[in-house]
Amino acid sequence: MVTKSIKKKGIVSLFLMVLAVMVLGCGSEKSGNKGAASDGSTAKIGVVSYLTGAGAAYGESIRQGLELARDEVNAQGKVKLELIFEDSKGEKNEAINAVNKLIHKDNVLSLIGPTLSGEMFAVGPIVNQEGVPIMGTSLTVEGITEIGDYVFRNSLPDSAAIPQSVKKAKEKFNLKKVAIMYSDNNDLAVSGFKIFEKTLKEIGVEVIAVETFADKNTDFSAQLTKIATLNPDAIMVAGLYQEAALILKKAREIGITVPVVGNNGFNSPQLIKSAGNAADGAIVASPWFPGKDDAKVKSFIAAYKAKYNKEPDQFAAQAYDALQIMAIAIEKTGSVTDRQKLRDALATVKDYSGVTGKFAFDEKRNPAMDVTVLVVKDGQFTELK
Amino acid sequence: MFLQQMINGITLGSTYALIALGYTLIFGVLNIVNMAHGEIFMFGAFIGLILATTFNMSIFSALLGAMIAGAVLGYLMERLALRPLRRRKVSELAPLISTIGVSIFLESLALRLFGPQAQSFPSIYAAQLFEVGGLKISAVQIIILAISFGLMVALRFWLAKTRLGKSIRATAENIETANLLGVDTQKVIVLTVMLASALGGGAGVLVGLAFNAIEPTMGITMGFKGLAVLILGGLGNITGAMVGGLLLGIAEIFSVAYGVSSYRDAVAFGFIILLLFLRPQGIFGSKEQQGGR
Amino acid sequence: MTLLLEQVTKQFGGLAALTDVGFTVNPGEIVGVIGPNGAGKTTLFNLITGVLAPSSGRIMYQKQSLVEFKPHKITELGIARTFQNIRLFEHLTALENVVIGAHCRMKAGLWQGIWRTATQRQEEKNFREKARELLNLVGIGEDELSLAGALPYGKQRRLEIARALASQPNLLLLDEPAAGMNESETDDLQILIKKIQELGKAVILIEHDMGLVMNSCDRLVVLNFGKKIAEGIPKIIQDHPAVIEAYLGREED
Amino acid sequence: MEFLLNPYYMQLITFIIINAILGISIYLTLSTGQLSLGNAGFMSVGAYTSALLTLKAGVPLYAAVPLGGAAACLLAAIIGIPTTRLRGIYLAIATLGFGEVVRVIILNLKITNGALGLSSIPSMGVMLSKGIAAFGLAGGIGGISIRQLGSIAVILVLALILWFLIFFALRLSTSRLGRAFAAIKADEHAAEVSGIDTRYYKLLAFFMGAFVAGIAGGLAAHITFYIGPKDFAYHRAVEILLFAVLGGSDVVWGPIFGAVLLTVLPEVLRFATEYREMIYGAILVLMMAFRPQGLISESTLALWRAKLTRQPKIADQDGVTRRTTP
Repeated sequence: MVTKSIKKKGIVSLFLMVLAVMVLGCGSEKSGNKGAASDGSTAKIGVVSYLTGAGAAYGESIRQGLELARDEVNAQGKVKLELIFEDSKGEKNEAINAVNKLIHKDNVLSLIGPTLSGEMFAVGPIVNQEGVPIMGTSLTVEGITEIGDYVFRNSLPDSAAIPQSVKKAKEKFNLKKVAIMYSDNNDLAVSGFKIFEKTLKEIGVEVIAVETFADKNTDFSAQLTKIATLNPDAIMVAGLYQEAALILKKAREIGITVPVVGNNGFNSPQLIKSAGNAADGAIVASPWFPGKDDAKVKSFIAAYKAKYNKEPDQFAAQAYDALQIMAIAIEKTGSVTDRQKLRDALATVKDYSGVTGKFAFDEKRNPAMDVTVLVVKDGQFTELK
Repeated sequence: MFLQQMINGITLGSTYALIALGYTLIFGVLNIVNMAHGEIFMFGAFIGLILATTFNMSIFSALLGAMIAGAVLGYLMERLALRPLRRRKVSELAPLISTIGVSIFLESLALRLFGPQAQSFPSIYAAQLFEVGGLKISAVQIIILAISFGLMVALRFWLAKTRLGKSIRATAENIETANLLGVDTQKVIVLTVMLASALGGGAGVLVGLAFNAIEPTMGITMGFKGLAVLILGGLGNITGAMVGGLLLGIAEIFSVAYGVSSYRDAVAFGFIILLLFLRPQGIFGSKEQQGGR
Repeated sequence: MTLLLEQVTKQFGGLAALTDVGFTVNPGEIVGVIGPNGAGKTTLFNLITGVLAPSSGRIMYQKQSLVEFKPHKITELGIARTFQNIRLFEHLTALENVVIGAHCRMKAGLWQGIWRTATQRQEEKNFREKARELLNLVGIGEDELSLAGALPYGKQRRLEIARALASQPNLLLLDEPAAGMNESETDDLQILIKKIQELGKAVILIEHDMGLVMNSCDRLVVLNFGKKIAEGIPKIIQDHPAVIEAYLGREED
Repeated sequence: MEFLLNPYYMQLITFIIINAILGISIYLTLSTGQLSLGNAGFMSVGAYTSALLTLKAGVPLYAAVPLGGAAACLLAAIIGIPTTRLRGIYLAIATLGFGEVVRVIILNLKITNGALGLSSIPSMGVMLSKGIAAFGLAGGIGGISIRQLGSIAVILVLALILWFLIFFALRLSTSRLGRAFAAIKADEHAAEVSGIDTRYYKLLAFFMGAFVAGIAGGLAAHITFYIGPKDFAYHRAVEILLFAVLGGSDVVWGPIFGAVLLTVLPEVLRFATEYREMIYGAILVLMMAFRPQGLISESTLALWRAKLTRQPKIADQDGVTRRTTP
């Protein structure tokens, strides 16, 4: 009898759960994976981004880059875009919920995001299964596009950027022995570290010390004091700009003057802003170069500054380009609902010239683009020649 | 290198101690671990930053401003999140949860107000470097060390000698008895929380100066360390907070200098787990606190 | 012999709470332990029940040393107690409190509890029945479904005794059971203690109510400043000079 | 009905169930009054063990998940024997610290792939839909695609596990062991003197909590394709605790309700993205101020029971019913 009542309670509780979800689902459109809703000529694009929480700085840049691009595309009038933003808080479960909502409730045509690689590894397989094109704008680690045919990225993978900067630095500064520092709780930094290590081995530079730190650390005195006693020719740092800036500051403070080669995380005006003079000598390879003598770049920077009253960073620039690329592909298909066609059109995007330079997808849906090795000089990113 | 690393350790440790002081003061009187202390610390840092940059105040006025802001936040927290709980008999869990709520609230409020970007004090305040025999010590390091030790001594003196200090100690001993002895415990509690929060706000400015990064999530990172120190030094023990803080700072630095840096963040809690097995009352805790109640 | 204490000493830090205390309790006997506040009576209970370990001396229960046993094991061996400040499980019902008291006499394990095997059901039924009997014995049978915390004070005292009896002890330690009771309640308590004795159980009674002590106890042990100053039948103790001094040496209570 | 087949809701339901299982795990440890913040750590051990067993050793999913639970249990033995001596805040901080240590170890081990985490974890949905396809239903039935059938199967499997755990918890709470747990929670010392081996039962509750958390971790790993150390950090530990706090920890329905609410709430509050966290924090403070025992307690249940059955509050025929004053 009791067993029965328990059973009943179990069923009742399950029912309640379902009910709760039903209440939520009020007003949801017809479901289906048959394709996006065809409500006229506007292409709905879902954006999953890290909008609140510790990494909201990145999500904010991405959002602003995307909004700027949307406004420009809509002003041109060839295609109409609608962006639907969802916050992932940098958590994978939230990201999964967000893409599911965007695909199945908002019926978006395609997706942009998410911000972190870990999130993409979680949502990529789901989105790919649903046949929705998704483009990462900030993902640099290995293995992203291997998730599936619908997964794209326009951010340059570390494996393409880091070797260039390391090689250039070796050639320029005659590096023999270097120290590496990386954030060991950040996937991007760990991936960057591995590429640093591999590249250095390939070109015959000795690694005399490997030190780690963690995201949000503020004290790097121990690692740098240790490194200083070893007198390396350069320090390689894989991390995000916030920690990178503090490392540069501390390094210069305790008298380390050697060049510091960074991963993608270095590629931000915030690095210079926070580190000040200490940023001089920081080296990074990037397709995005704000000092580039290019009309597109200049007008992008001007428009961005006018709208948001700050300098754009690579996240904004890459997000901007991502939506432009998406718009081109949508225009090519002539449909705002056909995901399959959009995927195929995206895969064939070539010769797009954006603010991050000339752009095309390679056969693995990674970007094929030129890289400039930059060095900070007198508080400015300049080309390292 | 050893001496330089020792200095690094002491600098780091004194910031931990500074944060732990606030935790321990509140715990001593209220038996509450204030999970929002880190966020009050973070708010203090931002307020100090704004006063110093936007309003061009001197760093000392900014410090004072941050402490006042901390005290105000402390008052609000006590009024809204702690007092309603004290009126009824609740489990010791409740204030913990309530302050976690406050911490989440303050962190997201800070994200809205100040933005997610890390900011830093203008470089005029930044480290002026002293070199003694190859060892480098920055002015900020010395200031932090001096202030945290000064605060510790002042606090101890104040608690021991002044009327209010004595009431705080009486309340910490036993709220009911203190009440019977005519101590206005309500007032004492409010003052303690405000004092601890003012200390937290001030610590925010100092740590912001020392490490150059002020951002909304700094509270949780530093708060964790403060929490570790709280346990390490013995709950509610001021000397314990100081020594525990220094010990943790030095241990962390040395784990990097002579060990594996990637295990640095495990040091604090590894230490604690070990300590709890050997001496559950903390290094300086009294026997009665053993294992909790 | 049910219980034997020999030269039991307990020190806290440098202070001796008990010094060289020794006495015995025979089967079915009611022994009163009296003495001024702070004489070490509750410490004595804590030592017997294993809550504290003696600094030196022997505590034997049925020829077995209790020193290395934990409290729950000592309860299982057959010693149960009540507390000076009532410690019931306030959010549980009176009946549940008593069934919990029988914990160490019940056998059902995790899986039997989950699958409600026949033996488990039978056991539950038996022990609930026994618990009801005990509630009736202490006179609060009608309150079995009330929350322990909601019962009036006197009933809480009785419930605590019922809970202790549920562990089927040979020796029951009662720590000031009459504290806070009015006269008629104390009289009822006296009858209850006699009933417990009739069940063949020995009792050690710590009590300040001299009427209750004199009427119930077969023998008295008097403690003062942690030392045994007298032992004997109530009549003799009443006139014992050391006892009178110990009691007159402090303010009237 | 159609919208229920919407993968968004189906996914949400799977998250709800997994969180409900986590709610039960914290309920089990809390039922002896132990506040453990280590359940996120145990969850991570379960998740990594199960994921690695399937990825590297080819162990089938249905065996890997319980093994994940067992691994969590093993670790609970190592950590639990000393920590269960601790009480209150000390235990909370020690277990919180344990979670941090586990996270750092996962970051440093090669096999766990550090911060990069484990991806392409075999999916339960895929496994189940393969199973269904083997029954000749590869084309789906009645307009329901094979993938949706797979998701439905996942939900059913999870619901079955949840149902069993609820059954377990309910039966436990009216058994001899459950009473011992309740006694320890109410007054540990009195419980010990009443003949209850408090350390043993606290350890047992700690184990059970760890096992269930490990199972939840394993299930979560096979539902989300990817796990990383970040998934099991401090915020997760707090979130699990909140299930019990919000829902209440007197009865097993409390943490389950808390889990459902806290999984659904962020989705409902999506429109208020930027204020979501603030609302979250405020809710916690308000809860503690106005209803510290959680939304669901014995008395709420009794009230509902009475309303639903229109019967006076009486004891179960063969189970002692507990009631609490409001």
